[in-house]
Amino acid sequence: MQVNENNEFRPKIVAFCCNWCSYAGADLAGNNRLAYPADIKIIRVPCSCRVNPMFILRAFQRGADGVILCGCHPGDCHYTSGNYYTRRRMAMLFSMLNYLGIEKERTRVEWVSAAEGAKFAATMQDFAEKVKALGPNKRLEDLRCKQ
Amino acid sequence: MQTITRDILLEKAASLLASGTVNRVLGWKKGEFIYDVTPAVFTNAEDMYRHFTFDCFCGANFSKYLIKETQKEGKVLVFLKPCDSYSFNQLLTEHRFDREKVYAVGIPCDGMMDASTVKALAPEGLTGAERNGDALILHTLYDGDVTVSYADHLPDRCKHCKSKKVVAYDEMLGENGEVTDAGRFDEVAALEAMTEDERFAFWQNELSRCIRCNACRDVCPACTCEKCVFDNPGSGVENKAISDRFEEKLFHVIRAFHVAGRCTDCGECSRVCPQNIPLHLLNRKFIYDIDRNYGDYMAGAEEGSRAPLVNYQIADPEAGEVVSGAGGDKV
Amino acid sequence: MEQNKMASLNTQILRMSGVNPRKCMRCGKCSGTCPAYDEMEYHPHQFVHMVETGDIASLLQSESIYKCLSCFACVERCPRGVEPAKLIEAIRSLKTRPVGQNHITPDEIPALLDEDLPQQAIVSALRKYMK
Amino acid sequence: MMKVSYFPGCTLKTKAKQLDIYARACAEVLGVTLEELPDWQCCGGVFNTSKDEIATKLSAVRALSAAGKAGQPLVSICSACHNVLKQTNAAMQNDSEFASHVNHYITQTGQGQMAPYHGETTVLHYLELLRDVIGFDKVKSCVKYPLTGKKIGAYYGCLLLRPSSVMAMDDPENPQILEEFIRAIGAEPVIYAMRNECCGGYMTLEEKSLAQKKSTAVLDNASSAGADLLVTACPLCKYNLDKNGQNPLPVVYFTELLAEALGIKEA
Amino acid sequence: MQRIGVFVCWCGSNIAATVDVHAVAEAARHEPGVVFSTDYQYMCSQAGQNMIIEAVKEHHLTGLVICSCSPRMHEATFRKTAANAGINPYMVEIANIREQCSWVHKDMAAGTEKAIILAKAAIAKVHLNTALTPGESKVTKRALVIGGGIAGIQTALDIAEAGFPVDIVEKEPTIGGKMAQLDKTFPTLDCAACILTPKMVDAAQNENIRIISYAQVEEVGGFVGNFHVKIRKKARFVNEDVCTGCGLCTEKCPQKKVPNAFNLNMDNHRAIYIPFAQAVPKVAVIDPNYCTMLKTGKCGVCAKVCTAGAIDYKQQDQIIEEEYGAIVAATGYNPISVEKFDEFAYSQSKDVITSLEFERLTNAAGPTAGKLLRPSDGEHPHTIVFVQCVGSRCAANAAKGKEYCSKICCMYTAKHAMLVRDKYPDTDVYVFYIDVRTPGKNFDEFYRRAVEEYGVHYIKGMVGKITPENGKLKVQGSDLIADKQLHIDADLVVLAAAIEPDKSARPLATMLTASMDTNDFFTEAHPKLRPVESPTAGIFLSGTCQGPKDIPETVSQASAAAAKVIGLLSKNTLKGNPCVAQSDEWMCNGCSSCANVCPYGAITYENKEFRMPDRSTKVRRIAKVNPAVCQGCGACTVACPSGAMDLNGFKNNQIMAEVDAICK
Repeated sequence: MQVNENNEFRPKIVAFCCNWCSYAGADLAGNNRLAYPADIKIIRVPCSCRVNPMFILRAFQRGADGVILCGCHPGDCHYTSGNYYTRRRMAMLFSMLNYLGIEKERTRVEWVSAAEGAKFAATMQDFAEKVKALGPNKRLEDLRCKQ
Repeated sequence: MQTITRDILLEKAASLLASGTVNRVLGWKKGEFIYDVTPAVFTNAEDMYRHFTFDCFCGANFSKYLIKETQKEGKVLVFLKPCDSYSFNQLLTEHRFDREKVYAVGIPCDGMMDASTVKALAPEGLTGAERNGDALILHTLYDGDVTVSYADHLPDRCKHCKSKKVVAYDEMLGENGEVTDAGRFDEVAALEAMTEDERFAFWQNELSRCIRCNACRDVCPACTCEKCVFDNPGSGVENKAISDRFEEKLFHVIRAFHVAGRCTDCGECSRVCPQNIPLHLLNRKFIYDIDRNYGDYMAGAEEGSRAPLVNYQIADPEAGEVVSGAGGDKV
Repeated sequence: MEQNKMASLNTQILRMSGVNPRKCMRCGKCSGTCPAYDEMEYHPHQFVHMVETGDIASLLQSESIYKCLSCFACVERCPRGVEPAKLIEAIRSLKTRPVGQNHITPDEIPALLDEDLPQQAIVSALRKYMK
Repeated sequence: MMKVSYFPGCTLKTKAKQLDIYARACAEVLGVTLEELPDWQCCGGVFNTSKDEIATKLSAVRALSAAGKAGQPLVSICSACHNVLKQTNAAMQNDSEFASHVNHYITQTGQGQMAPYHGETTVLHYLELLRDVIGFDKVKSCVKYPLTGKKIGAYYGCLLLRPSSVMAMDDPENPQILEEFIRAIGAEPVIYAMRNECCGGYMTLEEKSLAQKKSTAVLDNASSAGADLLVTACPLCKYNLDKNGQNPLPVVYFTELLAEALGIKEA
Repeated sequence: MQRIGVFVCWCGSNIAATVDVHAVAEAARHEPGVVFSTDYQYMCSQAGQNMIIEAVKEHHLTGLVICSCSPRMHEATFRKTAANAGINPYMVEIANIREQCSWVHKDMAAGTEKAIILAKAAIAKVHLNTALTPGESKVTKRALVIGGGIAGIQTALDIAEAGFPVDIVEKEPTIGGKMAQLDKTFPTLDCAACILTPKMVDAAQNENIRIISYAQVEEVGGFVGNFHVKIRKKARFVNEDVCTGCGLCTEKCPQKKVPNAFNLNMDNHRAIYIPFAQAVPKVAVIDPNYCTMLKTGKCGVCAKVCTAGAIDYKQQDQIIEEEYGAIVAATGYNPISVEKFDEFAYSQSKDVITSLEFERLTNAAGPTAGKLLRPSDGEHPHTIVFVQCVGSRCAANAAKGKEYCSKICCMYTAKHAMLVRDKYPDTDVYVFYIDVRTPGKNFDEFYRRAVEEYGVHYIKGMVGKITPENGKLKVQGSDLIADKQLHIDADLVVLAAAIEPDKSARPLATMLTASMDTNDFFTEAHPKLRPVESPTAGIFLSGTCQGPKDIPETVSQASAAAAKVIGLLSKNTLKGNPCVAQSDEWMCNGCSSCANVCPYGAITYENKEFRMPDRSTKVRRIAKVNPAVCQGCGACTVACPSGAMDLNGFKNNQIMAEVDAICK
């Protein structure tokens, strides 16, 4: 979480993007100058299935307010099946986090193809707004790491 | 139904030792107190006659011992209660031991008592306890014998027993039971029905008691890694003790995730937890979610089955569309 | 002033119809398929073009907006999903809604009736042409 | 006996009584009771596609909501009624702004407040009832007097099929439902290209010449393809083809033929 | 401790306009391990690269962070730069501050702040980078071409000419593809058969080429340089090696009512047939769905008349297994089914035909021996209407049709119209068009000739409805220039149907793990710079399976794909991607979770003896990754509960470091 000079809450959001579709979709959003909030920071992974739940929990622990994971659409995975595993893993993990009382809107999986620059930007815009509306993540934060 | 007694098991073990089928027996022996029966390895009948025990406190799962014993020479005899047999299969699926080195004897079970139950029933001066049919008789110093219903005081994992069927054995003693499903997701469903805030408060309360003793991990039949991620400096999550508020959640969530689809719901984690955290509710949540979204799956029910999290269907629901029972969300 | 008014009418038409005339690729299939083409001064593809360029005044003046049979053939067959009929409907609604702008009045109807005419015809005429 | 809610519409209660009476009787024979909605109001005849047009669609919403309350699908026969009901239902499902306006009306104003409605009711045309609920095989097995040898052209017109994204009854360019119906009653369908073209009915008041031209074109095309008879579901089409069409080809409601085939009506 | 250099690119004003590049360089300078930090106008330029090389030498850098455009753009460039500077190419990390920062954020302060964070994340990651060296694997010097149309034939011929053996797998009984069905070709009007059939014969006679006709690829395993492919060769019930192609059987067979697919079912052939006179291989084939002998066991006429004794009713499907170094997809196209567009009455009238059917109707070897006759009554048509763009250029969300332009229809329609007017000057020809698209050498000239010299009526507009009535086709359409609705009584209507990839392409793509777009065209590795390669290494694309194209373009692409294949096969070994999974054998417990999720079968297990700290030995089952097979997706790393499995280049601690840097 961060707060700017207007005392406005600006969420910290980590977006994991697979190299082949979603990262390329993010690049396309850039090519087309489709704006989305700067609160989104992208981490490139070869495939969405590279994203270990530990990374997501770590992000929350270190102060992220939302984590979104983007991959190729089901059926279009560069590695044929990676995103199918992602889908199950993240569905289970996010359900568990919600079971522990973490707001559902802080986590999301979205499929964005390399051609969907507009969808990427719109998704990020929407996610950032939803997370912002929730306010700072307190439930998963690691207070020790705060300055 | 034939009741399995210490004598029957002793006789079986002795004959297998005598015939050379096995050269060791994995069984139970008495501990300091009546209720802390622990697993033990016997190499001869004489030791067995002296120390081997079998009563209503033999709930411990042998899995970790089994892995260790099968790395030695010779063959080991193991007694498998229904829930143990699921772990047995799951370990086989994951190539954790050599089946050739085990002689498995299945034994029926209708629930094992655990320490915390009897301690709660007789907080002071407990000198002994025994089962007599449907009754649990507690011998105490001050109140004499206290008799309660056995079935009513079983720990949660036995009340909500998933199966009375031994699914793996070389030989079965007594009559095998059936797969049951005694409302074991009721507690999960009750939690799911709470609001996010209530759930958070519940888990905050439970998990903040965690002292990171690692007992849950060490007893867990699914936690059989050579080296746990939490002990591995390269994993990025290496951590020996609780250092902050979320740490314990991170540990338990990751542990539950690592065993998701592999957990046989044996309930050992909750049994051994010195802080009485209902850890099985995390594992059951995963089992429940998996059943509801990807079809019923019971780890260990079948040797060689593919765990749901290393499997997929093209028509799986999206992460946002899974049935997770989450109710009472903020609107 | 007049220009502003037309611009706001145009916005209103787009909102009412939900049509995006920019999707049109000028193939003319709507006009190729229109059963009322010959009765119209402006034709379906022209409606789309005129709304796109903001020439609403001419459309509002034209009798063409009452000639559309609402048969939806143009909507169905448009390769780009433009839905010209919905534009016409919006323009017609816009035209007939203000007081005194009814295209047909109830007292004109009896003269047009015959005994077999189904109610449906009258009801729909009232709905389509008057407020 | 299965029950469905039934919206007859104004014309079926007046000029097209035949359509109504035979539809009910035939449905009974086929095991479905058409339960007329108690307080239905005229659907308005046309669905105005303007999104801000609310009031004229309320009667349709009330009918849909009433059927939904009864837990039954809503069946209509008149093509125009069906089109209005189906399009209104789709708007209630997909256009949230429209739906919230409408719900504002129906839940707060007017006689008898209602629960909010979001398009939950299934809207079926009588033909869909025959095809998807009863099944044409069942219809066929109930036929007592098959119309063997009759060459019948199906006239769909526009309202039954379009817009296909909403009506979703059949392929809008190559529909089969009426042809299947014709086969089910033992007759031979005649396919002709103009079966899904407009008859010009809406112009019958204002521009008779156009109505004449369009309906004649339909009839000419059908008779050149060898049809002895046309069937339709729309009273306005029937009127227009009968009155304005310059071709003696007879036009009847499909329910009349169904009644004949089932032995309810004398041929 | 690494010695890290940070290089912030302005990309002209592309980055510098919304990101304060000096501030980024300055912020990076204070990060631990950073010993040099600078910014420059164009980091990717020669001067920029030299600056990096100089800095490496001067400051003894061990790791580089380039804050620039997307790594998808210049990661390879900067890795080469690193190599030139003498450090391992995998010691480079890119912070994407252009596509994912300066281009999407308008506010300078926010953009700069984010760029700094991205730079810090890259610095945190590069701290943990290790030098990686790609592994090597052998190359099998044989290519597989899937599809035997003009694309596949040309690719195979070029590869074979370079001296490499190549197999063509064709699903039909003969190679030739769509081009064999065409009559004349635009813009030169030479006959398709005259230019295609010599190539077919060349392919058949080339000793480096093996044609596996009437066959389909069933299974593909392996990886670039080492594919293992199973091919099912369907039983044709004729011994291919013995049949002389004399054709006697095809005349004597009593079953005459088999729709002739080669003529688009406009006439019939026998149950035993040779698709066309110039078929390669020229071998008969029995259609088991119609052959009386195969269905009832009674007949055997073909076997009786065959002097060569080639008929074999007991022939079974045959499985061919072969190793290949490279695979070329050349699966081609088909016209879409136009029945969904029945406003054009295709399913109602025989006289409404597709352009491909028109080709057969005007082909001398076609069902009418080249005479243009109406299918319904065999009469000569006097008025012909061509409708363009049937099913092409439809909205993405339309219920039917394709979003793309099918590219070839404008030209072949001009060709058809011209040929009709040339042969039958008494015929009126109308072409309804939306746009006439003629980019290509001599293409527009060709189209203008159709209009100016041959008097074809080009109408800007679209047909809305076709009504068959009294033997005529009443065409109703718009003429947008004249502002009129036209009504034409036509005798024949020809629909320029959109083209779509062959149905076999999708399952093939799955087998090849090659990606496809939403239209089922194969995706190229780069739309401009690598147009004939699939992103999956070792898979190449030839012809219309990649996108609509005409014959000259198809042939160019076919040769281009061949050149790429030749380049690959001429290597003895291949360097792999070093970013592959690796298992720590001390931590692995052999549970098989990783192997379960590996899409490439790259993980195997072995029992290994370990010396334990207490000097005892222990045999444990552990996972081994084949680096040549692993593609580096990382699925295994998450399936592994112990964290023994990790992915080079994207290690757990590297990603965790990025997470930490971002969330700080």
